[in-house]
Amino acid sequence: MLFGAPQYLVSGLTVGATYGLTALGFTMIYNTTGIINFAQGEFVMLGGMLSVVLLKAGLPLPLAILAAVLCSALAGCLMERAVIRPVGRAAPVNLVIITIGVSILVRGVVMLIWGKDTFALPAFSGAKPLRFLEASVQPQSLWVLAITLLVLGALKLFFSRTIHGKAMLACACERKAAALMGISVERMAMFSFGMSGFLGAVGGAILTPITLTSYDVGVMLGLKGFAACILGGLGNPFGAAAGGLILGVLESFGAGFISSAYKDAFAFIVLLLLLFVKPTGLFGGPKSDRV
Amino acid sequence: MAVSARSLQLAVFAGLLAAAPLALPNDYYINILILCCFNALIVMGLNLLMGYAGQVSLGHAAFFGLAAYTTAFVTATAGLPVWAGVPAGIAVSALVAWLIAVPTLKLQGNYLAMATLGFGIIVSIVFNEAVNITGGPSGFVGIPRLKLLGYAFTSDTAYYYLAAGVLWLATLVSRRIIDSRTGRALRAIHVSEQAAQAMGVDIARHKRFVFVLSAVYAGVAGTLYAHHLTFVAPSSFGFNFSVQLITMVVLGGMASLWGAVAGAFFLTSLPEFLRVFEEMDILIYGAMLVACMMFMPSGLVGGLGKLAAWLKRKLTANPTPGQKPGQKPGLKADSRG
Amino acid sequence: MAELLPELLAVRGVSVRFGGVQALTEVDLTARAGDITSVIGPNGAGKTTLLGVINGAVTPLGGSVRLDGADLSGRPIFERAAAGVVRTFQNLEIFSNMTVLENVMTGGHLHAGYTLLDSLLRTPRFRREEKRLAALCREKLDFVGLAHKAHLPAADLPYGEQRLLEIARAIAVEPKLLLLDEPAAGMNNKETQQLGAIIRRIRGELSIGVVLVEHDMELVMDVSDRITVLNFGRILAEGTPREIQDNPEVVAAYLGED
Amino acid sequence: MLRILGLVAAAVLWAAQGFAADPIKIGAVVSVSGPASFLGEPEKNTLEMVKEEINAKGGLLGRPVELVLYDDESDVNKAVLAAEKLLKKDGVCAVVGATTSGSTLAIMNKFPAAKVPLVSMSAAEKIVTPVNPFVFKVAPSDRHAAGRILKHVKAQGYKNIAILSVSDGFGQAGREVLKELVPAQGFTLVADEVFGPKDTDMTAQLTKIADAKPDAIICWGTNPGPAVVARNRAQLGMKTPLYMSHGVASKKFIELAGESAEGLMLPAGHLIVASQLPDSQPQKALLMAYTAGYQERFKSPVSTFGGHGWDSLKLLAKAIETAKSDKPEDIRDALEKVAAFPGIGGVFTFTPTDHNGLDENAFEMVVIQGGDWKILQ
Repeated sequence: MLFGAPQYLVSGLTVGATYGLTALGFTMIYNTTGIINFAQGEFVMLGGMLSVVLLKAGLPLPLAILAAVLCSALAGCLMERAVIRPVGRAAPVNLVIITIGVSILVRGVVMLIWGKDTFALPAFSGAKPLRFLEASVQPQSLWVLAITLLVLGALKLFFSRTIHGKAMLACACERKAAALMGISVERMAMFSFGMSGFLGAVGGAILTPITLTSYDVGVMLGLKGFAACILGGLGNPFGAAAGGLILGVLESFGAGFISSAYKDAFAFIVLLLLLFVKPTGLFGGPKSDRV
Repeated sequence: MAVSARSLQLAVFAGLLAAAPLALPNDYYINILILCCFNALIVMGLNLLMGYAGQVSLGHAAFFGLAAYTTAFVTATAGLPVWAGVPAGIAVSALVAWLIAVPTLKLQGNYLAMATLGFGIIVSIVFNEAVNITGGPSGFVGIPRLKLLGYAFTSDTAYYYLAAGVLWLATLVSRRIIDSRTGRALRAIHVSEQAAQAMGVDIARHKRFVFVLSAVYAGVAGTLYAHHLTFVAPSSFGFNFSVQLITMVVLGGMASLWGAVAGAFFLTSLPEFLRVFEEMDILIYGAMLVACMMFMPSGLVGGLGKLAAWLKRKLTANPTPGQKPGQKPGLKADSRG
Repeated sequence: MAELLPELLAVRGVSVRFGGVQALTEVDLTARAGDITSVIGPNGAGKTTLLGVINGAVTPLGGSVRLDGADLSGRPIFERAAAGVVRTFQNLEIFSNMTVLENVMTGGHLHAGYTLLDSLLRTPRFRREEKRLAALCREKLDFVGLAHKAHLPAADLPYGEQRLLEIARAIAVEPKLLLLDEPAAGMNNKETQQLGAIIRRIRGELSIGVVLVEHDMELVMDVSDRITVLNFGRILAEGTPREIQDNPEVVAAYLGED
Repeated sequence: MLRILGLVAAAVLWAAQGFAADPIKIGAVVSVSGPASFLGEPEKNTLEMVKEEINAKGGLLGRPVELVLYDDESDVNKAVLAAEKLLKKDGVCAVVGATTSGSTLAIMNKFPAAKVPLVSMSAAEKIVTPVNPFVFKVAPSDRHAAGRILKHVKAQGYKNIAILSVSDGFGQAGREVLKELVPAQGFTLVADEVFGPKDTDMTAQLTKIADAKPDAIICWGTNPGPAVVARNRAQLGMKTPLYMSHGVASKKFIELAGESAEGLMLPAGHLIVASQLPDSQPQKALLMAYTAGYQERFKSPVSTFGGHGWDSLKLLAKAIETAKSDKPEDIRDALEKVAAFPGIGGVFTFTPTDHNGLDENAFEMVVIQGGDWKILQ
């Protein structure tokens, strides 16, 4: 009856790490600016696509990924400076539409330059699967999980030890007070967009060897990333990562034990039921959000 | 005085709708007008929900689809007449909305967005997978054209006038609801649920009412759509369409009936105008979304209103020294969304 | 005090906890019809929480809330409004998307005697009732001195007038009991004096019982019939303004705070 | 030199004058953008290439061909609008399209009313069964592809079959045909799993399939899903033979699936194995020429889908020439009489009861070996 459970778990965690990394990007921006960035999935796409393109252009893989990630971080900063900062404190729903517009734009540019094809990236350390309990694990999955954990750990250090991190948390708590204390809220906003560009792109680059990439992978990832955020409780980075993993595992178990046709529906039904019972997500505080 | 101004607006709108086909260079564009009417209908309902009552829904395409598939099933599969299918479609859409309204509308802000989004996705998965009923991803073929009271709406022009008539009626209904105690209660909920309740407004009931009402609007549009196209496929009712609907609401102008109409007509016909740019059209579409929201935060209607006011000021008085030349009127506008 | 007026509001033994914080402990409060009853106390004493308990926004752990003898415990906010309890808000909760008059007409929500169908068909009843309601609400605006601003967007009013608008909106509900949460906050002296007069007229002309939570001691001492002092969620003292002013514990609590 | 230029100019002018007279307008509804663009783009490229080729040879009936092409953005609504526009605004004499089955099904009922022939480039059988007098299709049916696979499966002596299909129109059509043919031909269907078009991990489905212990797996989908399936199968170390559909018969699939594509089998049109065909094969010369022409011009590999564009426009051209008329109804009648016409997708023979004109011979079973296709004997 439980045949395949270890495999489902491994698959779910791998896919879930994708969602989790996207969700972390959402959280980053949401915490400093209160914006839900619907272009978050595009950062993930940029990470993957740029890595592919740079690799094809002749850069060695690690360098290609590094450059791709930096470019995406830059794209994040640019986005904040160009379209978010000028509108100031607009209504949240307007900002959401702006981010939707940006995501259409980014997708369009990538499509026009590099086409509509799907691309693959070589795995970091071979494709020979490892056996683990009853499951077969791709080495790349281990890379993904390890890097996700590394990123989480680094974020924790960043927020608790560095002045920038603390300043960002201050913006998250009370923007006005942060501004009064001499923190440049605008700089922090730009920084958060850069960071989430960075995080998204890291996710895109390390996942592409498993999942392949194309100009339009961002839509679905953005959607699932947002769901992961909500599942974990908006604003809580740990919740976002956990939400992603849970969502991935739910889908995988849904496909394995219920019906592969309804696996996404299954995951969303669980999410809805959870919200009905706990309206601010698994690890969300009692305080509802600012929107 | 306000009342008469509103009647005048409605009369002008009726006139515009009636005259629109005459201004078209050929028959093809009437189909776009019909689609504009359908979308305007959904967007108007969504605007009552979002713009007036302040409750976001990222799953409204589902109600549109539920009604379309229901009438398709009732008329094509079960073989019942169209006059049975249309109310059945609207009723299913309303019923589903009524069922999910209570648990869903307790949620706030982004959590509400997620719940409605999830609902929309679940429904679209069902459209895709319940192949025996819906025909699956390749669609539902063979839906009869609309025939009411013995009149078959075979020509597109006739169908347009039907759609436009329904849209006008929906506008009237919306107007009358907004200008009543119910409308005031909804607007109150948008700003402060605490205060609305303290005034004796049963917010759960009102939220459910407006949610069901918006589902009815979407349902009407869905049934008309199914009998116009005579074909429905799940891809028309997915997440993308829900997002487009929201975009129409916001771009047109939150809490404005004319905004809903303007947003729907503008965004539905925009791709037609962008075709000249060929592959670049998607870039221009995205850029326009961003630009509109940056420079007209209160939407097309608000933006035009501000522009008109600004022009009037320019024309009636000499430019005041304080006014910088070339300053965009919309830039300073704040949205009260 | 010649004779005791009938009891309008009776709060008995109410306790509230927020997470680990005990916000109210066994609090009693009595307000009599035709009285202005004030609740004072240092910041964080639980005054706003107490108002919340009365109007239903806060669910207490125990205790009861009665209005005119009818138990309100467990009933939702809007039903309590219908039963006659209405409040204003410390942080202004004006409906900023409406005109001044529409704000007040929302207060008259329960008194618009027509159905949804009436409004859809614009029946004579709808027209008659809307007209009546509008006239009534203008009276309320006139009562607080805002009649001339009826058609302005509510958000355009200055701060002090928004406070008055909240009061007009609340009395449009035609309550038996009006809970005012720091109505003078942000008002200058002159405005506060006008407010005092309005509060007295609410009691005098409209025969509405008032529970006033306020920091402005001058106003409180000026208008109140009875005063209850809260400190750390418990009742410290209760009595007439004179009694309270002379109470050494109260003085100590206030001095201790500032 | 100058004189030569002058001559050329005169010739161009003359040609332009002759052409300017009265072009033959052919419409096209193609998914150039959106999820189906991987089909639509080569179709559009090919249509334009064929049009120019025809015009370079003097057009049809001495008149130039004008191609009015609209992008339906892979959206049913847009396809309907585009078809309306072609019929009502542009007044075309025939239409090529649509790219996807969904769009074709949505627009095809407009054509008998307008009495204009439609040549679809999509696969669904519903397009031509029952026969709609004005609707033809050039893409081979899923039934033929599935039949070809099952023939091979039977020859290997396999009994238990698992199917894994993508949850879009293409996958659904294949799944329906397989669910009908698998039991009908005496096999046992032991698993029927589905994956989403954007899914990135199919190990759960494959694990479940492995549990059902099939002799062979048939995967029905278009890129990139099947490539992920192939990779996941290798990852899980599954040895069960995996058949793919003709939906992945492009080099892109081998590129995406990498080493895990080795040994996979699929039914493919003749195009991708043209060089391996015997010279006597009627399509061979044509296929080689198309491949060379397309690759030189668009710098990208040919695909079967582009071939649909070639077939539909060339078939229309042939019908117009035989009918000696560009009246839509004459074109329709002539189309129905086309026989033994070698195209990219196969050799077409239309009849009043067969508006697809292809059979199982449109496909070859191929196996992927050393990163390339090899015809299975």
